[in-house]
This record gives sequence, C-alpha cells and structure tokens, in this order.
Amino acid sequence: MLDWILEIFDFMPVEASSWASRVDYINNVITVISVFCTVAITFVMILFAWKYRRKSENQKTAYITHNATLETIWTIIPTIICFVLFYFGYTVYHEMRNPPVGANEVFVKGQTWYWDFQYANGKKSTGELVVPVGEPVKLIMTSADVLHSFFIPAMRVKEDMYNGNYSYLWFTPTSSGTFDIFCTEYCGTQHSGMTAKLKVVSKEAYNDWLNEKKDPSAEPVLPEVTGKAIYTAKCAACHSLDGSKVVGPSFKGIYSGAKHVLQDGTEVVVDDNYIRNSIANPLSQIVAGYPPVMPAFQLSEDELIGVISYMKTLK
Amino acid sequence: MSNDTNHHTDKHSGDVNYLNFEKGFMSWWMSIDHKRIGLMYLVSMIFFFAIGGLLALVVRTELMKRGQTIIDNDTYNMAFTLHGVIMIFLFIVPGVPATLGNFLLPLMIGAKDVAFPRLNRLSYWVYVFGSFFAFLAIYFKLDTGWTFYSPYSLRNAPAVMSATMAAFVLGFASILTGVNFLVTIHKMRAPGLTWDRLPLFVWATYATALLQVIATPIIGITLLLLFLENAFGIGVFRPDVGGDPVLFQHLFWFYSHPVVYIMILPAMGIVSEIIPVFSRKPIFGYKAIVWASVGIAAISFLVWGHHMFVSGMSDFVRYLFSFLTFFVAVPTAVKVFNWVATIYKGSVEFTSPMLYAMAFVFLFMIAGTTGIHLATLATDAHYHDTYFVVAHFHYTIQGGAVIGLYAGLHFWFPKIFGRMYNEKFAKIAFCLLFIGFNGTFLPQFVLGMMGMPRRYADYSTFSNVDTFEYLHFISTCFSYINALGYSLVLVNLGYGAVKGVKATANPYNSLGLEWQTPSPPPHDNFETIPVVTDWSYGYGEEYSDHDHNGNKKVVAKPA
Amino acid sequence: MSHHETLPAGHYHHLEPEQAYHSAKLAMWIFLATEIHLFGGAFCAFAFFRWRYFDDFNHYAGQLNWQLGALNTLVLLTSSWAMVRGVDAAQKGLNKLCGRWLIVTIILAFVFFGIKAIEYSTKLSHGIYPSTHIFWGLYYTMTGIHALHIAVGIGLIYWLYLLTKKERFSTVYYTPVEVIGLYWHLVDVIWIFLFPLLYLLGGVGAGAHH
Amino acid sequence: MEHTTEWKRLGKGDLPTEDMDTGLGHIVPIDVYNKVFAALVVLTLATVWAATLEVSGTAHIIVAMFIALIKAALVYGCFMHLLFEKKIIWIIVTYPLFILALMILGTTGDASVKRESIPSNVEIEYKKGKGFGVNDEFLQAPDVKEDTAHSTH
Repeated sequence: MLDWILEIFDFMPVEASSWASRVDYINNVITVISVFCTVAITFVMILFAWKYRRKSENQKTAYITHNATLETIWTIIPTIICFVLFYFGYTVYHEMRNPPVGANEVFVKGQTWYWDFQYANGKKSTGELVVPVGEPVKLIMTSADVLHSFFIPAMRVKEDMYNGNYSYLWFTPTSSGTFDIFCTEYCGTQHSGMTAKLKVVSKEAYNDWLNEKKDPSAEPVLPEVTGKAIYTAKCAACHSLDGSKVVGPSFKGIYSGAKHVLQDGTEVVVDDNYIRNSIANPLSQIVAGYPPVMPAFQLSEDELIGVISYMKTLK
Repeated sequence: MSNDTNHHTDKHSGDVNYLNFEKGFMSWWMSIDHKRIGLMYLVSMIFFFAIGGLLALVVRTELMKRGQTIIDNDTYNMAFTLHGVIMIFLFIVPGVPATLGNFLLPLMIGAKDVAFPRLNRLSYWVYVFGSFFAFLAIYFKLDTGWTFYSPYSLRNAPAVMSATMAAFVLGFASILTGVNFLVTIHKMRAPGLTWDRLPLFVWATYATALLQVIATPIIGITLLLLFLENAFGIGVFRPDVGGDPVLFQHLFWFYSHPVVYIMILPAMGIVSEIIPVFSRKPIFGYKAIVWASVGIAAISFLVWGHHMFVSGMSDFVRYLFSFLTFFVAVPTAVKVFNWVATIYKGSVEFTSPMLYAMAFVFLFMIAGTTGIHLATLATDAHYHDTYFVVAHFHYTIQGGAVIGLYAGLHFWFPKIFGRMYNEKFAKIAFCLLFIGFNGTFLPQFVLGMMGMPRRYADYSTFSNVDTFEYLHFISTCFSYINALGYSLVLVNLGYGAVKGVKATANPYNSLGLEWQTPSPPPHDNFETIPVVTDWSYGYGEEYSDHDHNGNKKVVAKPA
Repeated sequence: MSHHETLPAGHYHHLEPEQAYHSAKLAMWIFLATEIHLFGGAFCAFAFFRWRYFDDFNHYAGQLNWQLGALNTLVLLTSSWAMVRGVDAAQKGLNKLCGRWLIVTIILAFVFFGIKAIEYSTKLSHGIYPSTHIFWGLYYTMTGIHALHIAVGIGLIYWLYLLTKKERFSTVYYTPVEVIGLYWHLVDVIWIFLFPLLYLLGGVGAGAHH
Repeated sequence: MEHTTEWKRLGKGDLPTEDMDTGLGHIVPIDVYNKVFAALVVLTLATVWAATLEVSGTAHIIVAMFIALIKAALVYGCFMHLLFEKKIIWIIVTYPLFILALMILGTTGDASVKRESIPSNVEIEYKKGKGFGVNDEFLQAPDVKEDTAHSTH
C-alpha cells in the first residue's frame, strides 16, 4: 500500500543518475516520517480539542503541568530520528562529493546567460553537454562573471560556481535521453533563460560526436547552419527573431538597410563590420533604448562568417 | 495571580486611557508611551505588509502562464527582490517584537514602561528613517534578490548601496529595541515575578532580544563592507581581484539564520500564551518550553551553513552543518508536543485566537518537517534554490510568524483597543486565509520536487512545461484567495478597533498580568505595581490538590 | 548613600536612581557587545584574507608607517586614562575637575585625528587607494569605522563637558559620565587590537618579511 | 503629568527578585589608574619591540595578540570597573568572544579545509583569477602533469 501511495506522490524527475534512486529513497523516507508525524499530531490535537470542547462554563479541567518521563521520551526520539536521517544523507552525499579517478573531465564555464563546455580533447560546445551513458563524468566548473549554479534535476546534482575558483560535481548517467540543465543561482535579467540540454548518448555516438571536428574530409557545413547553431546557443537568450524586444534589439530584418540610432546619437546602417564589432566589443555600439549588458564573445573567424551569413537570411 | 486585583470594576474603560489622554499627530509621534509606539509600529508595518503582498501578487501573476505574462524579466526581478526586502527587513523582522512585544512586555512584567522610553521612541524614528532608504532602493531598481549576493550585487551600485543602507539602519532600530527589552526584563519585573514565573511570551521576547542584540551587528558590518565594496571597490567580495563571494555568504547567513528565529520565536511565545487560556489548562512543560526557546536562540548560531550546502563550501564543513542543523529541529518538536499536551483534558473554546494558534501548530509542523528534507545533504543537492525552498520558508514565515502575529492581534485586541472585533467575520476570514495559504504553497512543494528553480521569471524552455504551468496556475489562483484572506482580517480588525462593541477588562478571564489592568490600559499601566505571588498559568488549580511546584496544598480550597 | 539629591525632572521618572544607574550601565554593556560584534565581523574578514594572502599582507603592511601607529596608540591610551580621571572626578561630584579632564580627552582625540589625517593623506598621495589591494580596502574600512566611532565619542564627551558646566553631576548622579566613559574605553580597546594587526603585521625593521 | 515614584523595590523574603540594585559605581583609587596607565604604555612599547624580533609571521601574530589581550584585560578590568561588576556584566563581556570564534572558525576554517578541484593536463584558456591558489593534494592520478599556479603575485 505504501508503494502505491508513493507511486502517486512521486513528483521527482526521472531517475537518471547512479544515486538518483537512493536520493529518492531518502526523500521518500523523510516524507513518510514527516507526513506521518504531521497527520498524527494534528489528528491528536483536533481529537483533544473536540473531545474536551467547552460544554459548561466552569468545566473541570485536569491540573497537569508537566510529566518528566513523557517529556524526556519526546525529546530523545526526535534526536534519534535526526541521527538516523543525517547518517542516510551523509553516506550518499559522501559518494556525491568524491568522483572516481578515471572519470572523463568536462570543463564548464557559466557566463551571463549561457553555458560553455570544453572536452578533454579541446572540443568546445555551447548550450549542449553530451556524455556517454554508464560512464562517470566529472564537471570542473567556473564562472566568467557572476555566481551561477549548475543544476541537472534528473541527475540530482547541483553546484555553484564563481569567478576565480573551480568547483566540481560528478555523476554517472544511467539512462540515455535529453535532460534539462538550469542555472539556480540568481544571475540577472536572463537568469531564467540560462538553460542548456544534457544529451546522454551511447558510447559510440559519444565518440563520433567527440571526434567530429577532427576529420576535415567531411563535406563543408554551410556557414548559415553554424551561424544558426551559434544564434540558438548564445544569442537567442537576448535577441528574438520576431521583432519583439527581449533584452537586446531583435534580429528581424537586420540586414534590411534600415538606419539604427546608437546610444551616442550616431546613426548607423547594419553591415558586416558593425556585426563583427558589436560581437567583439558590444558596449561601444549599443542601440539607443537598450541596456548596455551585452557581454563580449570570442568567436573564431568561421563562426563570425557563419553568424553574419545567418543574419543575412533573416527577413 | 493574587485575586484581589480582579476587583477592578470597569470604571476605567470609559474614561482616560492611553488612546485618548492626548490627541493630535504630535502627541503620537513624540509619545514615549510603549503602548503608543507599539501601535505606531503596527500601523506602519501593516502598510509595508500590504506593499510586500502586492509585490507578491505581481510575482505570482507573472508566473501564471509560460512566457511573459504581464511584466518583462527586469521588472519581475525587481518585484521578487523588493517583495523579499520589504517583507523581511520592514515587516517580519521588527514584526511581533516591535508591535505586540512593545505593547505587552511592560504590561506582562508589571512595569509602567520599558526601561528607556525615549530610546524606544528613537528606535521607531530610526525604523521610519530606514524605510526612506528602502523607497530609495525601489527608485534605483534594486534587482539582486534580498540576499544581495556578490558579485552580481556589485553591478547595480546605487540600488544596492541604498538597500544596504536601509537594512543597516533598520538593523540599528532592531538593536535598540533588543537592548531596551533585555534591560526591561532584567531590571523592571514586578516584585515577586521571578524568572520561573515569567510568562512565556516574555521568555520568547527575551530570547528574541538576545538574538537581535547578538546577530544584527554582524549583518551591519557585512552590509557596510558591501556598501564600501560598491562605493570604493575595496575588493573584499569581488572574485576577480582576489575577494571571495563565499565569505559574503558566510557572513550574511551568520546573521540571516538567527534572524529567522527572531521572526518565529515571538510567534511561538504568543501561541504558548493563547493555548492555555482557551483550554483552561496550565501550559504543559513550562520549563521545557523555556529551555526550548533559549536553546533555539543558542543553537541558531551554529547552523548557518545549511543555506550554503552547494555554494562551494568545503565538504567537511557541509557534513558538520548538516549534522548540527538536525538538532535545531528538536526544540521545536518539543514545543509542538507541549502545545498539543496542553489541550489534553482541557475545556477548549474555539474562538478565533485559538483557531489561529492551532493552525500555527499544524502549519509549523509542515514547515519544520520540510526543513528536514533541506537539512539532509543528499536531498538538498536536489532541493536547494528550487521552489521546495520557497514553499518551506513561506510555511515557516507566513504559516508561522504571520499567523502567530495574527493570533496575537486577535487575542490581545480587546486589551489594545478596548473593543471587540466581529467574531464570526473573523472565523470566515480565517478559513479563507487558511485555504488560500495552503493552496498557494502546497503546489510549490511539488514544483520544487520537479526541479523548478527559484527566481525564474519564465519556465517556457523546460521539458515538462505543461505540468509546471498547471501547478503555477493553481498556486496563483490560491494566492489571490490568500491575499483576500489577509485583507479581510485587517478590515475586520480595523472596523472592530473603531466601531467594535466595548470590551471588558478581561473578556477571556485570563490569568495573565496584562489582563489585570483595564483595557485599553491607562497611560501608566498600573495604579500601584502589582505583587506577583504565582505563575500566570494556574488555570484549574482550584480543582487539583497540588500546586504547580508539585507540593501538596496546605490551605483547604474554598468550596 | 541617602537620596537627599532630588532627581532632575523627566529623568528616568519611573525608575529609582540606583536602579536607573544599573539599568543604564547594563544597556551600555550590551551596546558595547554589539560594537564588538560590529568590529568582530571586520576582524573576521581580515583574518580570512590574512590567512589566504599571507605574503601579500606582509608586503603591504610594510608600507604602513608603524611609528605613527605606535604614537596614535599612546595618544589613545592617554585619552582613555584622562577619561577615567574624568569619571573619577564625577564620581566624587567635582564637576570642574571632571570638565577639565574631559577637555584633555577631547584634545587627545583631536590629536589622534590629526595623526590619522596625516597617515591617510600620505597614503592617498602615494596612490594607495582602498581599491589597490584587499589589505588596503580592509585597512581603510577598519580604521575608517574606528575614526567614525571616535568622532561620535568626541561629540558625546563634549555634551558631557556642557553638563559639567551646569554642575549637573553629584556623588549620587554621574551615570552619563560613566556610561560614555565605558564607550570611550571600548573604542580604545578596539584600537589596541587594530594597531598590532594592521601595522605590526609582518614585523618591522629587522624582523620584517617583505 | 508629574509621575509619583510608586515604584517600590521590595526586599527579599517571599518575593525573591534578581540581583539587588543597591549602591552606585565603585570608586577606584587614582594611583591604581595611574599604575594601569603606565603598564599599558609599557606594553605598547613591548608590542612594538616584539615586532622587531626575527621570528616567523605566525609567531608575530601570536605574540602581538597575546600582548593586546593583556592590554584589553587591563582596560576592561580597571578602567571599565569590570572587576567590581556583577556576574551578568561578565557574561555580556565574554559571549562575544565565542561568537567571534564561531565566525572566524566558520569562514577561515572552511576555506582552509576546502579541497580545490584541479584542472587536468588539458591546456585551457579559462582566465585564472589573481590570487587563486591551486593545490594538487586533491589529485589522485599520478601521471597528470601538475598545473602549478601557486598563490600568484
């Protein structure tokens, strides 16, 4: 019967890491104890209140002021429960904080409102973390500016990161699929847009993906495709495509030759080096009426060409 | 409680009392009467409670639907930040101690006024002065969250500087009140009112004053360092010049955990006063509750780390803080058992204060037990900074401290205003409030379990966005009912204060010392200082054959 | 100690004179504890960075002029001693003598300000600002807050001086003098800890580690 | 409205109250003040002299703090009449020390036992914050090239 109830009230996300089931087990143990105590004590309170409700004006009440044995019992029992629950939590968490030696390392950099990943062989990816199923992976994380926190609900892991310090977390994905990654430490306007996807794939798919960049023989990818990928990963959080203002100006019809007034009053027509310049150091060319919050991006030459050609396709 | 003081006829309630012995704004603003200062605190705090509540409704309405519903991200960030700052620094931290504490402490210990009446007036002026800075922070668009975590709080210098100045000045007002109460309780108790006869609300105010005096200066220096960091860039919290944001979190939470006990202890004191009166039974385990109150005040300084389990603290310290945090649950559990044991074999009267007190016990149990999910390290890795935490602390602050404040306002209402509110209307408003509150925050527990992070303006990019939207919608609808419940209660009390039927000096014939003066009490509280000969929870002593110290009664009880 | 002296009107009207005295002292001691916590937070931040950047702090501490610091310590000790003599005079009801000692205390406090001003101006002229390094940030913060407390102290002692002019103190009533004396001694004790921590950090002269 | 001092503090007997507030402050002879003042001056010179010794950095701190504690005890005990005060004042003076110890233990102690996660041998261009110390104790795998970046400056 208990499992049936736990089944209904199981709101935890899918158990996708090695310890997720144990974490959920601990959570269920605590929840059962809590709900039992709350319901029992409330029931007893309401029972007493109703059973001894005031029937006559000077109803005889028992003059009980204290009961030493009862009081010691209900002090010791919660303390024992506390010990037990702490021990449960400690054992699993101890494992969470000690990554195995051979775990493959991925570097994570949180920057205002997007995630950057870099693998051991130097492959970079933005907004998408690909890991092989069944193998432990250790994320070594830092932030380029403010506090961020790397949270994967399905893996039950979370760790803050701040500039000038490396924090780490590790997990072993047990089931493949795509999972959400959130930033849970408040970091400004697009804090709710700072999400990424965790793709858990089979070992082979992971290796192909990892070495994708290495073989030059693959047919050249159209610049607009890489541009679009960069747009969705880095720019979508602040620049929309449908003309609406998110944080920065919208990219709708950006190459239509329309005049834009900058903050310092100069008028400018969008062209290649305007885009190149406002990616490299954006604060020099902020369009009037928009907050100067755009961070600088270091894009390689082919990525820049990709972004520019993608923008040209936007009508 | 010696019975001779009960012969007070009601001749006093009609004529001169602290409300009408002087008229005009200046007589209130310049008053050094602890009762008037308590009332002024109450009015200004209800005003800030309303502003905070409106901001909460804005936040909830934004989250009703996915994507941008009514406001954009920046305004949403401002709304939840100011909701936090106003509710915590301006409403609930001065909360019960400044209003009911100011009003009742001298009455309960048989004094004419607090030890330093002018210091009491100064602390109210400092409180008002501090609130100006809070409005300044609103003007400068503060959007850093009420915790001002650096390095993000170094980006909007004018807003954070005015907000830290507001919190610093309000903290100073809190210290002045704390010092005033400590000296009053130590030095001005009525003759015969020894420490083991002190009412439990006074014990709770004592423990709160201890916390206010010990913890508040630490947030003072932390915010001062943050202020100087923003003003002169001293580099203490800026990581790129070698500073350490985790140091800010340590210093901030070193104050901010004791402050949650400053919020909840007075409410517990109020409940410990109300339950014996309406079950006509002495409080069960008086000494246990006293030790629990002072014990929580002591333990609260050891556990601040559980707010920072994922913030980059070292692993050993995380285990240590998790271990210590579990011991915070024990005193609270003891108190809850004592309250329920008090009702046993009593003669319970379901007046609105009693309903609020019993609701407090139920809601605080949910708050306490969900705290255990957050104290256990394994589950906190999942729950930290999600809506589970939001629901937990709203149950603790709203379900605990605010319901406790409302219980106190209802119970001592005849004493404060000399009139009675409409009892039936109060019960309706209570039910509305209870349903609205639970409806708002139970779905948020579920949201937290599903991993919805805190302070998110928009959840449209999540994988299971439909369930999130469904839960947020329920929570928002109930939050309207919750807001309606709160305002109805205030309307009822406001109307009762002006037009309510006249109340007798002791409508619930409680044995507390504050009920022995006419209500509303005269300017000087007591004509002659009463002599206290017994504790103030002797309900039903006439039926039993031994007194509360357990020794047989010598004098034969009158038939 | 008979109570022949009449209490000035509106003064702790509902407390007995002795009880008012002890209440005021209890309140001031509690307030001093909050002051210790205020400076304690700053010392805690200082200890944290002292531990983390041990060598840098030694290096920067060397640039501080420890002779002026030592002189300042002696000045504050003397003003604390003068304050105690003032309190003693007030306890004996000698208002004129107490006034003179209070003036000595105020003068020494201004001397302290003078020395502090010299130090600050030389540092700033050498281009050492609060933002150059955390050590300097903490140095300016802690000595700044301390100087603020001294300024408040000067104001309070001057108010006391005015009261002695009106012969307000007697063997029965000298509470304000003793209470503000307590505050002044605390400000001195804070400097007693500030001086070695900031100035003599990495040792001076031969014992220095730069 | 003239306040008559109704307030009577009754004696002990059946009405036990807390400490009896009788008598005003304690008067300390003036030469005690002068002796303590002289001692303080001497101790200040002693602190400065101690700073010129050729000892390690931490030894400097311990000696300086020890002398400062003695001076503080002198000022508290004699100048502030703490020696003649009741128990409650002693409690008020001593509990901040525990709070300070807790704070320093919590902040510096936490940082001292923290194990930094260390970047492996891959060349990474993440900017290293100034003063960010990397210790390699955390690393178990022997073959990884140590990325030395001790406390810079």
